[in-house]
Amino acid sequence: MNIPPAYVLTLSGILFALGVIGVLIRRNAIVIFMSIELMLNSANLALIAFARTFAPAQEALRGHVFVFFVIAVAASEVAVGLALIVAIFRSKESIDVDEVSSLRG
Amino acid sequence: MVLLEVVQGGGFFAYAPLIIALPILGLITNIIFGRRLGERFAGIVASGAVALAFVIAILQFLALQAHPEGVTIPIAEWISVGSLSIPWAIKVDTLSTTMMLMVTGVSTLIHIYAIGYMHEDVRFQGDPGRYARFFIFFNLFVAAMMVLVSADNYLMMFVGWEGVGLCSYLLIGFWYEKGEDGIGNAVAGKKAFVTNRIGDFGFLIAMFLIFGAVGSLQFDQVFHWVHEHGLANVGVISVATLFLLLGATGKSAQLPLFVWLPDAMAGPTPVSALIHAATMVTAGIYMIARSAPLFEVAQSTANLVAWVGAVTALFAATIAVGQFDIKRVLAYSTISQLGFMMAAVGIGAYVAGMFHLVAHAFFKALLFLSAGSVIQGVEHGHHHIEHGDGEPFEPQDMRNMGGLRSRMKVTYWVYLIGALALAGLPPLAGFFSKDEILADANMENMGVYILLAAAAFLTAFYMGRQILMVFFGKARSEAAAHATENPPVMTIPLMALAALAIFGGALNLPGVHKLTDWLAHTIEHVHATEFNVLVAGLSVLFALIAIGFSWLLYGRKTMKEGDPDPLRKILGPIFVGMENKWWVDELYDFLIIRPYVAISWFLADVVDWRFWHDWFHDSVLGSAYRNGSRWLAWVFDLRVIDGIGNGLGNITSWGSQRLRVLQTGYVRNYALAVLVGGVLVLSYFIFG
Amino acid sequence: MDWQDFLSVLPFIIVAGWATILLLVDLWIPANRKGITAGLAVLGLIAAIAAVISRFGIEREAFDGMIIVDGFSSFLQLLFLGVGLIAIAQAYDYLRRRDIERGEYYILLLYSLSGMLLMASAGDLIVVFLAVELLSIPLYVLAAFAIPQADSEESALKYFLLGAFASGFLVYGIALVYGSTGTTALSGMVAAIASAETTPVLLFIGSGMILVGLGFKVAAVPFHMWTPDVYQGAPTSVTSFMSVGAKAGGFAALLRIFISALPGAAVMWMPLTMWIAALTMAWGNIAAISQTNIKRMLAYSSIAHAGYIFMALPAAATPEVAPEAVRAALFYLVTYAITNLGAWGVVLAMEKAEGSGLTIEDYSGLGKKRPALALAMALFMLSLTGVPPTVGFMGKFYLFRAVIDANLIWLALVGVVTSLISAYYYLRVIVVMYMRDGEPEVRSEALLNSTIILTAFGTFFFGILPGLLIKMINQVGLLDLLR
Amino acid sequence: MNLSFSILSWVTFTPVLGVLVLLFLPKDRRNLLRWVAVLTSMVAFGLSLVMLAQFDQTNASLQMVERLPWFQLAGMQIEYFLGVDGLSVLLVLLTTFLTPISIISTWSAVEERVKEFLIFFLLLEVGMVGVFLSQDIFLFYIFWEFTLVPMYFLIGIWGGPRRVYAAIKFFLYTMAGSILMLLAILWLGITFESFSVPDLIAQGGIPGSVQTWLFLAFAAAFAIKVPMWPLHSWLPDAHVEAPTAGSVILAGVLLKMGTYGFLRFNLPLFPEASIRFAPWMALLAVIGIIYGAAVAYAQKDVKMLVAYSSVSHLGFVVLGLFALNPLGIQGGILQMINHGLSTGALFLIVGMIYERRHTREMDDFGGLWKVMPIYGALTLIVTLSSMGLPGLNGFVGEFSILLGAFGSEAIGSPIYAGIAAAGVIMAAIYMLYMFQKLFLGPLDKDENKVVKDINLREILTLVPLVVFIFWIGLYPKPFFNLIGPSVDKLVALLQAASVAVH
Amino acid sequence: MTIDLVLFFGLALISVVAAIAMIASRSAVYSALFLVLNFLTVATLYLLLNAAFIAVVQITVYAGAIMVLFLFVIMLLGTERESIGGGIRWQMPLAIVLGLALAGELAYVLLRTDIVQGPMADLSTEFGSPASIGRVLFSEYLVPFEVTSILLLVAMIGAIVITRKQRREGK
Repeated sequence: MNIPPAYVLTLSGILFALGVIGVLIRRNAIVIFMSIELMLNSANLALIAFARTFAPAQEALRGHVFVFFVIAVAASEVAVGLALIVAIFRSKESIDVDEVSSLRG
Repeated sequence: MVLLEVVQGGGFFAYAPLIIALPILGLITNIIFGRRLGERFAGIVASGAVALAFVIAILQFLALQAHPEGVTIPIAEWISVGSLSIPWAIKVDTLSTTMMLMVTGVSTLIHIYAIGYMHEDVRFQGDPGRYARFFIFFNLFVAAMMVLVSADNYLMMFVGWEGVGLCSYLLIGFWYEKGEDGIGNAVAGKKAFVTNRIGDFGFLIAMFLIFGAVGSLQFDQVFHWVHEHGLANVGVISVATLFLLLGATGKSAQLPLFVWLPDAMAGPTPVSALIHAATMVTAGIYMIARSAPLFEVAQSTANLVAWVGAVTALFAATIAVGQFDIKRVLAYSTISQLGFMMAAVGIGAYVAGMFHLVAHAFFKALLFLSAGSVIQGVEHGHHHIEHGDGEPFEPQDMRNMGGLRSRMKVTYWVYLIGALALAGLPPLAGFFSKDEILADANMENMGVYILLAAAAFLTAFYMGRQILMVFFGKARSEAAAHATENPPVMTIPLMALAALAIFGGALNLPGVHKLTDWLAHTIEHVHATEFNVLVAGLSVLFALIAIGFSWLLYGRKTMKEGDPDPLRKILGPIFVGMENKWWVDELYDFLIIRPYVAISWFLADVVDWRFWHDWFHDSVLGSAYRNGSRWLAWVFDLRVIDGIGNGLGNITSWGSQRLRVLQTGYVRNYALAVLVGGVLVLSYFIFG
Repeated sequence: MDWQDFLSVLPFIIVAGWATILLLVDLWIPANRKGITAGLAVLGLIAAIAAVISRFGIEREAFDGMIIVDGFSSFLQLLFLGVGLIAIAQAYDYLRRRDIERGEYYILLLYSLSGMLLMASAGDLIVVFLAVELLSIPLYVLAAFAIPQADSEESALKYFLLGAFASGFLVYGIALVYGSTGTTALSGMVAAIASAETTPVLLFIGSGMILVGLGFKVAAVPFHMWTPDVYQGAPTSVTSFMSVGAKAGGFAALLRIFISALPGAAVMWMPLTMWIAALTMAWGNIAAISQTNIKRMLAYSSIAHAGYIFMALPAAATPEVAPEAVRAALFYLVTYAITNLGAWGVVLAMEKAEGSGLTIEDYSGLGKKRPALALAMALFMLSLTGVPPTVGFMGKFYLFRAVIDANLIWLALVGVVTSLISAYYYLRVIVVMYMRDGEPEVRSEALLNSTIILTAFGTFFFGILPGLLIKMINQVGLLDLLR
Repeated sequence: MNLSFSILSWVTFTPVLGVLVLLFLPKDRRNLLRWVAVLTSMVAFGLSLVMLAQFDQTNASLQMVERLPWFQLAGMQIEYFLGVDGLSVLLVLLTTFLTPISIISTWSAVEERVKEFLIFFLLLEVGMVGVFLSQDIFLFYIFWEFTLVPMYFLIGIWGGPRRVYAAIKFFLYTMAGSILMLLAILWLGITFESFSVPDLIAQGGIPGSVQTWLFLAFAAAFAIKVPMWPLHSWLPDAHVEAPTAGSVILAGVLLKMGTYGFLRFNLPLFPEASIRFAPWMALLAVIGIIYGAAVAYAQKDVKMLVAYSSVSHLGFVVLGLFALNPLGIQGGILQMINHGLSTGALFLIVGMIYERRHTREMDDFGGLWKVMPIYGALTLIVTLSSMGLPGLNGFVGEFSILLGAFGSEAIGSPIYAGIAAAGVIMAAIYMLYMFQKLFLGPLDKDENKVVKDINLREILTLVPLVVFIFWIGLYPKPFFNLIGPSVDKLVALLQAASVAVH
Repeated sequence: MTIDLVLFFGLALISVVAAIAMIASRSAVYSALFLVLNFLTVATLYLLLNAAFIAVVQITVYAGAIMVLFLFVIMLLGTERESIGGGIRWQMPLAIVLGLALAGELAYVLLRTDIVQGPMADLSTEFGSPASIGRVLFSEYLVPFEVTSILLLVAMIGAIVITRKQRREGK
């Protein structure tokens, strides 16, 4: 593919912002979490795009490797996060984050 | 022969410090043993200490015969800071020795008198335990007075100056639980002290000015400087002397600061006699006489001094005419006589002033002590009849007296001598001293002379009135009818003082001028005043006419119990004014009720000292001060200043509450905050 | 890659490896004797400390620049390991009391510590990112350790969601920095920036987003809002550990990245960090005033202290001041760690089994009941306020010195004014302890007490003789990248 | 170790030894605790007398110097640097003198938590002596701030009903000032790479505009501590709520730390700024004098009255210091001592009556002299001393100050001194008012009729103060001799700067 | 060139729409599915950007494993519908405005960056292949790689700790 990487980057920026918006406007903890995944994903896209511009220099592979690590981190976050959500659901019977707001002030 | 050698060699000078030390020793002895060893002991120790001081004074006198130029006896260095160097040192010269002799002499007599008087007084007042304390204060006073007169510099003089003020305060409030509302005496004492402090403020400023100009406060150095540079520095000297005058008006109860003295009569009678008639109040005169070189240069101030004295003399005399309290009459008389002295030193007649000062000490002390004798006689009478216990009785009110001539013979005679001396009848002391002032005034300043002559006329009148009301006619109360004469311990000092009042004029008899020559060793430019037959004759004539008037009003037809004062009919509203001390108290009330008016009036008239002074104390120190400080304390300080401090605290905790509201507990809000931060950070990087 | 490289990460290997071993060992330890696990964990930490000390003074890069070993990292690692020791001691009794004692607690704590250790010697943004996650994920779990208690759940969920959210920013920031400089290695970035082969705007907003991500970790305003809720809800022993460890970890990364890798962009981030520092100090201190729960109060206090440490960043933007600014920050981190751990220790002692005893009012009468404990708490409060002769004062002094040296007098002014404000709420604790009557129930447990004594002693000792600590900080040749 | 070598350290830290002993004593043996504390403070006093004996009063510079490197911070050497000179020697003595007296005064007043009270008190002494002896600004600051802590506890635990408010206010106000000073100290340290006061003075050369800021920053701390109008509002609260001994030390010593600070730091370090600010400082001082006196008069509570009188009195001290001539400064230093003695005594006096009647409202008293003659007489002397009666200590100081201020070139106008002198009148008004309200008038309240006169212990606390009241009043030469050379040195420095300014 | 552009815009459109749909969908299941769609399009983009290995990982791990886990949990917990916004009134508008601002800023910067402007050089297919990635992963990136393994272990332990507690509580 041969397009200006700026386009790809812009796409990643938009996706990132959408992820952020998702975190902010959803009350379902799982959806919020998915929005965070979207943010990470958009970062990955940016990394790949950058890596593409630096290619074929060896440094370009850093982008790829990093994406790999980000995915791994995302996976571990998901493991912990979903466990947490499940645990909370068990006691609260809800995964609405707005209902988890007794600590405040 | 040995004695003569010692005198010639000035060896007695070395004893001068004792004149201060002895009274202090006396008071320390009394502090430690006074209460335990009883009244007799306390009285004798105190009197003995003062008597010994008198002996020392005589020794100084003798020593000065051989060395009339005097000496300065250093005791110790006192304050020595930077360019300021002030020693404790005693200056023995003719002027200070005159005062030492007078003060210790009169004090000795009054101390002895007080042994008897206070014995009775502490029983009348119901607290015998306070006997020793009286003598402690009395000794302290003598010591302070000695410091004042023997000082060789202004600052040490100031020590005595405030020291006597303190004693005055303590002794006025000696019966601190008595008086109006139980606190009257204490308030009177405070009033005296505070008023005096206003004068002292003047003294302080004067010292600052003198030090600023001369670089020293030693009399010798200051006067030396005045000789050398005085004419070039008339401005500074004038201002300094003006402030000194303020000091003198405070201590010597002159306009505008005289108001404390009448109230000071709250003290026991020996106090009135010693402090508020004979000695302390003359300190202002002494100070001006001491500062003669300065006033010589500052003629305008000297002029002002003369006028202040003259006006005070007349003003106080008018009030004295309208008083019924036996001591109050004498108090206003004292103010008036001090005015004479002040006028004298103002016109440069220092010797005349000092002469009158000494003579006045004799007869006014005599009058006060006699008045005390009268009061105590009447009190005796009052106690004798017993039944009057419940009803209030004023033993000092002349309207309750009358006919005491027969019951208190000694007192009558000595009182008569004192009164005639005060009235200025020859050949008593008062005649010579007052006449010298009048003669000088006649020469120097006609206006002053006229005022003084009028005052002299009134003096003779109110003394005649007093004698007639107290001793003649019929007793106007049961107490007076049963009055008894006092024991010899009181009457003997009276007789001694009477003798002094009779022969005191010999000090500076016209033509002989002993005192003039004596003081000339210290005060420069003194001149022997020629005896002015016209002036003397006139004053005697006036005095006689005044006494005649008084006889017409009070003697010919004696007052009965409950009779109004005959003068009231004649003078009408003027008498009311005199009686009410020209409405000082009424003005005070007026100002309490309408403080706002008082404050604005104060602001409007602040420049006009002369109009203002009359109720200066009542407005500035009274209502305005009280209200003002209250406002500062409760409104300004607590609300405004504290408010700023607390206000910051409030703002912070208010902010804290607001921030708390932001902490909603919603996780999405927190994320939003992160986003806000993120957007701001990015905006900064992109657009910043 | 040689054996020296492995030595360079030896502390990390020891801690992480030991945690993994313990995971297996723990299976054989009966449920009521988890103290053994704690003890074993301590052994691991001690071994790691020995490892750090043994290579103290060595400066090198390992694994192609992924790992940097220098004074900075060694010093911080020592700090982390010390914090870990105290955290284990504090947890031991607390977990039993709250009936949540599990061997995994110590294991997770070790893992989190390993993340911190890694963070201290990270030489590449990739490592930074992984270290952040490695130190955070165990903390999420630890915060949830008291599940099904509602507070713990809520704390964990908030911490986790927001932490992940912030990670998103961090990753994106790293991506942009990578795009700008073409590398993620810190040394490479310096070179790239120096050779002007960068896209400044990308670099700036990239570093800005990294700032957001790490700012979240250290609880800087406005990324701090999770702190009070999470600190309050998490088990107190976790809070104690995370308030010190996570924050220090975040600062390790911040200092490393901004001061040693991005000094070229200092002009840009200097004003920004300055404002963040000022805002953080102000917000933390002001908001703390109205708190009634001591955990929340200390949470805001920790925000405020993040603000103080943050001042080192703008100060370090001035090149001559940078070394001292970093040292000051390190010193302050130690100060903060000692004092804060002590304060949390007292909170732990005061907390009752059911989790109450946490309002400030509950401290009424402590001065009478347990004078020594109250004295220690008073000392900690004074140290947090910055009153001599406590170590807190020395820390502030050192920091303000750097700030003034960088001519940021107004920032120093904000610092002192806010510490004045902080006096108000710290003093309130003292007031309550000494000047109100009450009958507080207090735990007295040997390990916990010893941590309190130790920290109190440290607070006082380093307040009187800070020279030892300063000497140590001066000795660690700082940040080889700076040279 | 040679005792004379480290005499200053001994003076400073002897109380710590007492604290250590106290720590190991049981807390219910109150009298034992008290004795230990009193003896410790007596020993400290004794050691300070040893210091006095070794003091060479002809020497203007620092003496008995102890100077050890403490630690180094970013190139700034911080030293443990103690030294004494004429500016501080009397204040050290005042501190060690007042401490045992204060402790004795608490014998029956403090019954609760005696052990802690005494510990805090001794720690306070350490701080105060340290403040007066430190010659390293950093060390000074440590001691300066440290004094806050024990005082805070003394007010907050053993104080009156609003003690907490007062304690916090005290802490915050003083800290507010001192943190600004901290910044200035840092600036000095960074710029000159030294914290040693003598070195900084010798180095000089701070540019004028910078001096202005530094002066203000230091002045903020000191002016609050003094306290100068309008920063005084913490003082009445602190005084009223503090326990008697606390008030004594607060008025007697702590406030002096402010004026001492001006003397030790502002004047020599920022001479040009001092000269520039002198008229303004004098103005504030004069306002303080008048204001304090006016406000004092309107008080109903004796302690409030005495507290406000401190505002007035310390106004005199500041006025004297900023006269910037030997007269004013020496007078100012002496007046610090005087105020310590007389106001300290006044607070003791108030404490004694409070212990008997548990009220300080002046309206509740009256005529006490009758039942308490010894107490009355001693009070009278102290009252008179406080209002500056010549022959007693207050006058000597006030006179020197006023005379110095009157002719001061730096202040520039005699008006200030003139107005300040009017404050002398006002002092008479409120002090006599107080005396009258307490001791004069009829003894008309039944509670007052059964009040007992002060006992031997109480007399013993007052008599030493009275002795000094007379001594300084009648023969202050020895005291001035101690101060003189150091002040002359300071003035010489200021004069050099004055040449530079003009 | 133009085909590339068309292809790109097509994919971009799909991914953006999928993202929007994900955050806008009321049902968590739909959200998850839209996210999978998004991941798939992004994976396609990876392929087009010469990141074959990553593309595969994206599909298997992300779109496959992780999203399945999500779906699994959603199913487990039940798919109750949720209204968007709610709770706090100003949250949603503010979030959208700020989110768009963020998007705008990112776009503004990324579109303007000159280094990555213009078309890219052609690459050998070797670049980004599993082999090349694997080589660096086990040499240069050994430490991060091992850390990742620890991370996953920790996550596992964490998940167990969090949920096992539940079981003990249940018994």
